[in-house]
Amino acid sequence: MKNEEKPEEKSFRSRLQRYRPLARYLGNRFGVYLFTLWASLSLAFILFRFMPGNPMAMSVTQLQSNAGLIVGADKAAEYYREKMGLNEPLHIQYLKFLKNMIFGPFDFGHSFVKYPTPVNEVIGRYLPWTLGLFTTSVILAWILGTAIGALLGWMRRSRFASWAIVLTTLINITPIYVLAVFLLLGLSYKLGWLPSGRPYDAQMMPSWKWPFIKSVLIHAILPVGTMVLVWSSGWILGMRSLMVSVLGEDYLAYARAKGLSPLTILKEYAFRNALLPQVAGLAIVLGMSLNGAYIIEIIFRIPGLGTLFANAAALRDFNTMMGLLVFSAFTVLTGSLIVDLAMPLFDPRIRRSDA
Amino acid sequence: MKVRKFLQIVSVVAVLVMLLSACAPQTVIQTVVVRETSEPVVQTVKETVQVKETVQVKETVEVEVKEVVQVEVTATPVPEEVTYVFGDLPRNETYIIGSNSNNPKFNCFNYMSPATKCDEWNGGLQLSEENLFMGLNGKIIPVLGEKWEYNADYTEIKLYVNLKATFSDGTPVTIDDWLFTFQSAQANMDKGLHVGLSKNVTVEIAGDNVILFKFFKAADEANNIAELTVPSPNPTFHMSFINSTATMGYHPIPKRLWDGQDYVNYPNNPPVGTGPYTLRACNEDTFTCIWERRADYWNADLLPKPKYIVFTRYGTTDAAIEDFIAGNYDLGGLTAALNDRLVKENKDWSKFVGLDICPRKVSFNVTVKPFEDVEFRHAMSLLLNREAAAKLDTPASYIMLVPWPYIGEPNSRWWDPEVAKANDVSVYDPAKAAQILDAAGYKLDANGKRLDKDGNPIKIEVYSLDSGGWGAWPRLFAYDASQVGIEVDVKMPGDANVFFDAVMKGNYGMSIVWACAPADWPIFNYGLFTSSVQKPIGEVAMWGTTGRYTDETFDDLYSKLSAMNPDDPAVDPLMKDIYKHYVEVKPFVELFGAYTELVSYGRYWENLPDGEYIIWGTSYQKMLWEASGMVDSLPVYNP
Amino acid sequence: MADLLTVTSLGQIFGTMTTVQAVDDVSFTMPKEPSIFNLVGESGSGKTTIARIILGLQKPTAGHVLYNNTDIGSKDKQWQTLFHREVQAVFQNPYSVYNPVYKVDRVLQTPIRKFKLSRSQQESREMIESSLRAVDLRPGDVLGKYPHQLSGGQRQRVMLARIHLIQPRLIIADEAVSMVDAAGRVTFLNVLLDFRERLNISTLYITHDLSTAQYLGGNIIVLYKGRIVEAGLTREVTKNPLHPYARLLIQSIPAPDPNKRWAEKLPLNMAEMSLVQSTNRARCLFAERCPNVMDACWQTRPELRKAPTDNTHEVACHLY
Amino acid sequence: MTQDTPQEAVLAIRSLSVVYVGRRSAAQAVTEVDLEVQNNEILGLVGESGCGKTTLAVAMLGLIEPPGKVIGGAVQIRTHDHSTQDILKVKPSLHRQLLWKEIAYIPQGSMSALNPVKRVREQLTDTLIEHGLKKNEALERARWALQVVSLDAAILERYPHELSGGMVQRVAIAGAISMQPPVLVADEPTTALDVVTQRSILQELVSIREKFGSAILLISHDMGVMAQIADRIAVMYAGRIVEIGSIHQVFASPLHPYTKKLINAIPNARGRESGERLIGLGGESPNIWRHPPGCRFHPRCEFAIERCSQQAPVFTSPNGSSGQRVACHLY
Repeated sequence: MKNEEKPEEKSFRSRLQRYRPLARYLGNRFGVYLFTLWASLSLAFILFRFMPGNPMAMSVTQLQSNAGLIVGADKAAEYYREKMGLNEPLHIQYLKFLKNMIFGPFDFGHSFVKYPTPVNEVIGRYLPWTLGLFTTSVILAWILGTAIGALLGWMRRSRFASWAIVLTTLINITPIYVLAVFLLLGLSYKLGWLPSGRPYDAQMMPSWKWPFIKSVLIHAILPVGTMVLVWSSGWILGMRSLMVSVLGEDYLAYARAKGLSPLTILKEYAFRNALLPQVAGLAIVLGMSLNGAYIIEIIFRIPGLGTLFANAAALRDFNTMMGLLVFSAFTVLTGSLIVDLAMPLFDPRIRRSDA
Repeated sequence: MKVRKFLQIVSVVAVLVMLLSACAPQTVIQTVVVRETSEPVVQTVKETVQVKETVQVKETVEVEVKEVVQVEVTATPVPEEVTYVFGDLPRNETYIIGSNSNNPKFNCFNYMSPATKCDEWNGGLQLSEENLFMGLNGKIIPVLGEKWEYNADYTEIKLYVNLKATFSDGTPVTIDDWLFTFQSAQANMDKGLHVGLSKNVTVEIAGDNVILFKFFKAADEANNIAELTVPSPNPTFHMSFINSTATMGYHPIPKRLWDGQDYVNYPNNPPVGTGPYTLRACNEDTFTCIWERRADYWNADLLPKPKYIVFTRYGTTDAAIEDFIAGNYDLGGLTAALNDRLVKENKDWSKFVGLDICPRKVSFNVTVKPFEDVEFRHAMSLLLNREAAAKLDTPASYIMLVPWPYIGEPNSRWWDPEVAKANDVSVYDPAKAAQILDAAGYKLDANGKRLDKDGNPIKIEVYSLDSGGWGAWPRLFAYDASQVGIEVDVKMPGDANVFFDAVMKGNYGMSIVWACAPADWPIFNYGLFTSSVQKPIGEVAMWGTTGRYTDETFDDLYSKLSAMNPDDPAVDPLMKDIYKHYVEVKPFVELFGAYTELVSYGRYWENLPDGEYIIWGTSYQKMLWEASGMVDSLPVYNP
Repeated sequence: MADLLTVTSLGQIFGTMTTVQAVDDVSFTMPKEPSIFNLVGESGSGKTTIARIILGLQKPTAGHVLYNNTDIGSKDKQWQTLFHREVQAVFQNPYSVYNPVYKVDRVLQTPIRKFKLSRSQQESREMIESSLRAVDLRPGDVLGKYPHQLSGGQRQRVMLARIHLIQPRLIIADEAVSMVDAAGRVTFLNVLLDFRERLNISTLYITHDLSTAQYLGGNIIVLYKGRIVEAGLTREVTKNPLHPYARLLIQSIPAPDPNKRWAEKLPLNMAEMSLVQSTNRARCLFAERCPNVMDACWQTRPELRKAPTDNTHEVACHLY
Repeated sequence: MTQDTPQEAVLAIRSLSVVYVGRRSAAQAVTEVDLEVQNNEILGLVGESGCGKTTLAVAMLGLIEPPGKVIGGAVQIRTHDHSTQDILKVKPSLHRQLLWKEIAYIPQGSMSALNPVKRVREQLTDTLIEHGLKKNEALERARWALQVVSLDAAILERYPHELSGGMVQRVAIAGAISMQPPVLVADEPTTALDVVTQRSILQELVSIREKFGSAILLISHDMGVMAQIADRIAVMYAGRIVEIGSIHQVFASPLHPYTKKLINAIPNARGRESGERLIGLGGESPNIWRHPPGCRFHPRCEFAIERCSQQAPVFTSPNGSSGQRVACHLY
């Protein structure tokens, strides 16, 4: 039989061909990533320029109204507007902004409020708290939520699971600030077991010594606990319903018919398949966690990026706001890019499908 | 709170006592109570009896209680245990000030730059600084300065400073430091928001402790209002120059450290000043600054009582309330209602108020029709229900008769009650307003709408902020205006920036204005209507000049008055004239004056001040002097 | 031209870098007179893509579709409304068409409202009931129920009742009975035949199950990998299949007679497709499965031409 | 190949009843089903969707899950070591061992039968390993099984979505025979496949039976499929077996009115050529929540007599021969 396909199959070209869809998939995702990043950069720039009020006018007004009439206030304001390039035409500002983004890279200039500290340094100061508390909470919540959700899904018919789901739903619909305040007043003020906010004891200065670390850890219990409690409930509910739907799949019935042990079925068939959307969710939420959680920060007096943004917005600190928005867009987009790039590792269907 | 907790313990003990009384010997009871102090034990008795009555073991119990009291009376009182706060600070030597500031520059110690939102009373910077002179109770108290002298034609001032002060790093303040301080301020007046010295002044050293200011005529006289000091003979100068505002006076800065530094961005951390406190720690992460009293403070007589002063930030309102109840602050303030409850329910807390030197007024934008018409402004003034608005703002508000803040009666030298009455100052009379409008030709149409002189329905754009109680007056006004056929468009942007933007650029009809003025020489209020300070519509005008009102009478009287000494009896008729003109032309009308409320905790620190000291721009330093009871013994300077 | 539906040189290519030709030069016409037209092929033969193109759900990469002599891509709003009324689809999964939160009634009431078929509540009620009876359903069994309370066959027939209400000119039935069991199929097919005979509704019947096409009669097209391999009258094609693939299909229908069992085991290469998909389409695509494969099959694409046996019969095979 | 001579059944279902427990009532999905499958026999189980075929298959494997419940009966299998076990009674660990080793299941050949994220190799070997094979033995066995169903061993490294429907079905068959179980249960194994693939899969089942002498319980709604490969056929209606007999007997002389209708409803060219219409079953398929009393088929039966609505019929063998039995009052 004259079959011209046969030799083709063995060739390197054809093997390369096999991964073409993968390459295209990755290429597409990266292209979309870069475009979205540019779009959000531009949006960040435009958005804040069109907000009413400007940082200098704010300063001057505040000082004038507080302290009466001040010599040269408007002149001083003009001086700083000039210095920060706010007097230039918008398109020039935009081009300079893009240049600083690309060649800086990510140079947002000085913070107006914390002049002359560069924005990146300001973000760097607040970032550790966000990373340490929020990102940790997101990850902890995810691990806990996924594990508990998988178990509850697995035991979906037991009475215990039904009650657990009711409880989880209750926690899930409780606004996080309500729970936070409740826990704060209860555990901290009424019982006095835990400190009432602040990232660490007020008289301490940051260091790598044990007393400081211990203080940070003790202070972290309440905020991290609150966040893990609320956030994990979402993951529990999500993972449980994923598990339940996976358990209804034909291959699960087939796996049981094969006489596989429940543990194998749980691990290899149910959990693994239900995990895919959860992994995707985590990466995106991880990116978002870097925005901090303003409400939690306020309640527990934690200097995270959420507070920074709120303050910057209140005081029209354009550069810091832009920096944060771009940082946040960057982390969220990178998070989902990583998921997109990593998904083929988890899901063979993406790896070589043409769709 | 300690007492409450104690009472809880006591009631628990009492119940235990009750239960034990049935079976246990009485000795047990004695051992239980011995460690209590004598005073609260009386309360123990009351508590115990109450509980017991309900359980009907009255007889035996009363015996026990007597026993307890006897034991107590004979016991020696045990001193209260010292608790520590913020690590190792003894609570009874620490004064804790709570704030709800969100200022990101909590630990900012150089407030020269307008870009940095750094201000003096955030983390307690003023504790490390001192002024030349301080205005207190209408008196001028010399601090770092001794006195000032003018030359004959008022073109020179000699400022005498005392050189006893030392900086917090131990070095003495020299005359060179003073010269450097003034020269730096002058050199950076376009960059910094520290009171800038006019460029028309030269500063030099004229003696061991004397700084000489020489004035010369400026080429350009279209100056800022505060630069009124040159070149004519001008005794008012000290009001704006030496003591221009309550806080932003001149603090000496050490040349050693500041020379060659960027004046507005030098961190000054830890701050080096002459004040009684030095910074021990300040942390933006925890929003807490801890100040420690200086052992080497030069003015030992005025050494404040607290060894430590802590500035820290509240948590959420809920948390703050708990902290207040627990006595975790010595000074702070919640909302008026919460303050009241706190004071009512906790006897250690007391409330006091201070005069707000920035009373609320309403500004008319005279570039917008029909506000150019004084009759119309008059009618609008009559529609302002000030009593109701003031009540809704804070309970402690007062209706103003003059444009400057005062307690009791305004200074009679500067105003005339008859004039005020004749011009309906702060009068609310909608009926009269309608009459005036009718008479002035603002007719009602068939639908009951008031028409302007061109025959179009009148619509007024009113701007205010809805924070605090400021949302009350525009709503009241809108109602009253509608009753006379005028439609009011109330705008209270949630974002203060929108408000400022509209008002300062002149895009409004009526707006709230808070005009801060020193009570002791209030001519600044009239300076707002001089032609030299006006800006065209669309440009950002100075706060207070946003209504764009100006006329020759103000120009004329104001230029005369600003060149006079307030003590000069010749001032009086001129002040009455300018007051009369003001209330006649009504560029502003007064809304109400206000007080600020604070609460203080008396368990550790008593005799905290009230009155005018806890006000905008008054330093905590002054307050602490007051708290120490030393104000009366302060030397007074009378120029 | 007096054709109801004209499909000309239809082509559909999916993908950009590696491409899949789902439909390759497919042409056929359905006359104005009520008729049945069968489109038969295994999965991947492009039959569903053709259905989607005809319904306007997808734009073809080549060729065009005329309905009543007008291109279905017409921008005329009025024409489009008419087209959407006159051409109705019945899909494979009857469940997914329904919104599970609404009662079945809604599926029937919507077209009445949309096309303003009745003037009163009473009239629409009567119309619905008579339509249900027309598809062999008792109104009481169906109305007031939710989709999940009906069997697959019932759900599929409710879709037919909907069509009965709308009275379109053409039904596109894409694998409409593949999820209905054998018993339900007959009812469904009979309804289609009734529609043609009594209501003058034509049907484009798309299936992988030749036996149902056989039952419906009319015309047939056998598709293989997007191409027409054989076309003609259903009776002719099923009785005398010419293309080896058509022959294979006919032979593979399980005869409902234990005495007529398949004689020999089907060679594996005829049953399964290779794991490697060839991109070369300039040849007979059935070559690797064909028992009669010749050199020419690997080298040139066989054109669709008239069969030697019968005038109405066309075949694309190098054997003829 | 009909076995008229009595022989010990390799799979015997005795009076099996399964219900679905609802909130207020219970649905009789399978009622008192008796079935025997002999060695080397393909027993077809035919009926409309909803008649309980699949429930019966699942119950046979002992895998009924809530809300389903087995309320009576036994499923006895004769194992490799000639002992007899009741699948419904053994303890879970033994149950899992019996599955696959003694009774294996062939699912419907759609992609969804296999775990999409695991390679074919893992899905075949994990089962074998859990049934006591070593890793390399399991791999060897998987290779062998694929070879039996004429698949290339390269398939081992593929994921399900990379295979055609026919291949997935072959993989499923390979899995089922990998332990050479005496009984195979194939539930609608060709429903989703086109006719050509269906034919090759059905022929594969026949050759498996020939090679290993397995007993195959083939579940389908398609009488054509039954006619092609089944030896005996059991017709199920509304949870009950209504007729059972050799395929030749049943097709030649169907006894139960339902069986007759089923056979007449097979669409093909014959009927149409003569211009006739096939007659559908008429009426609605049974609702398991509300079975009619007596013979469950009587509301749809044109021959129904009064007795049918009162009394459930029992099995009889009206033809005298041992092979064909029917539950109908007409006989």
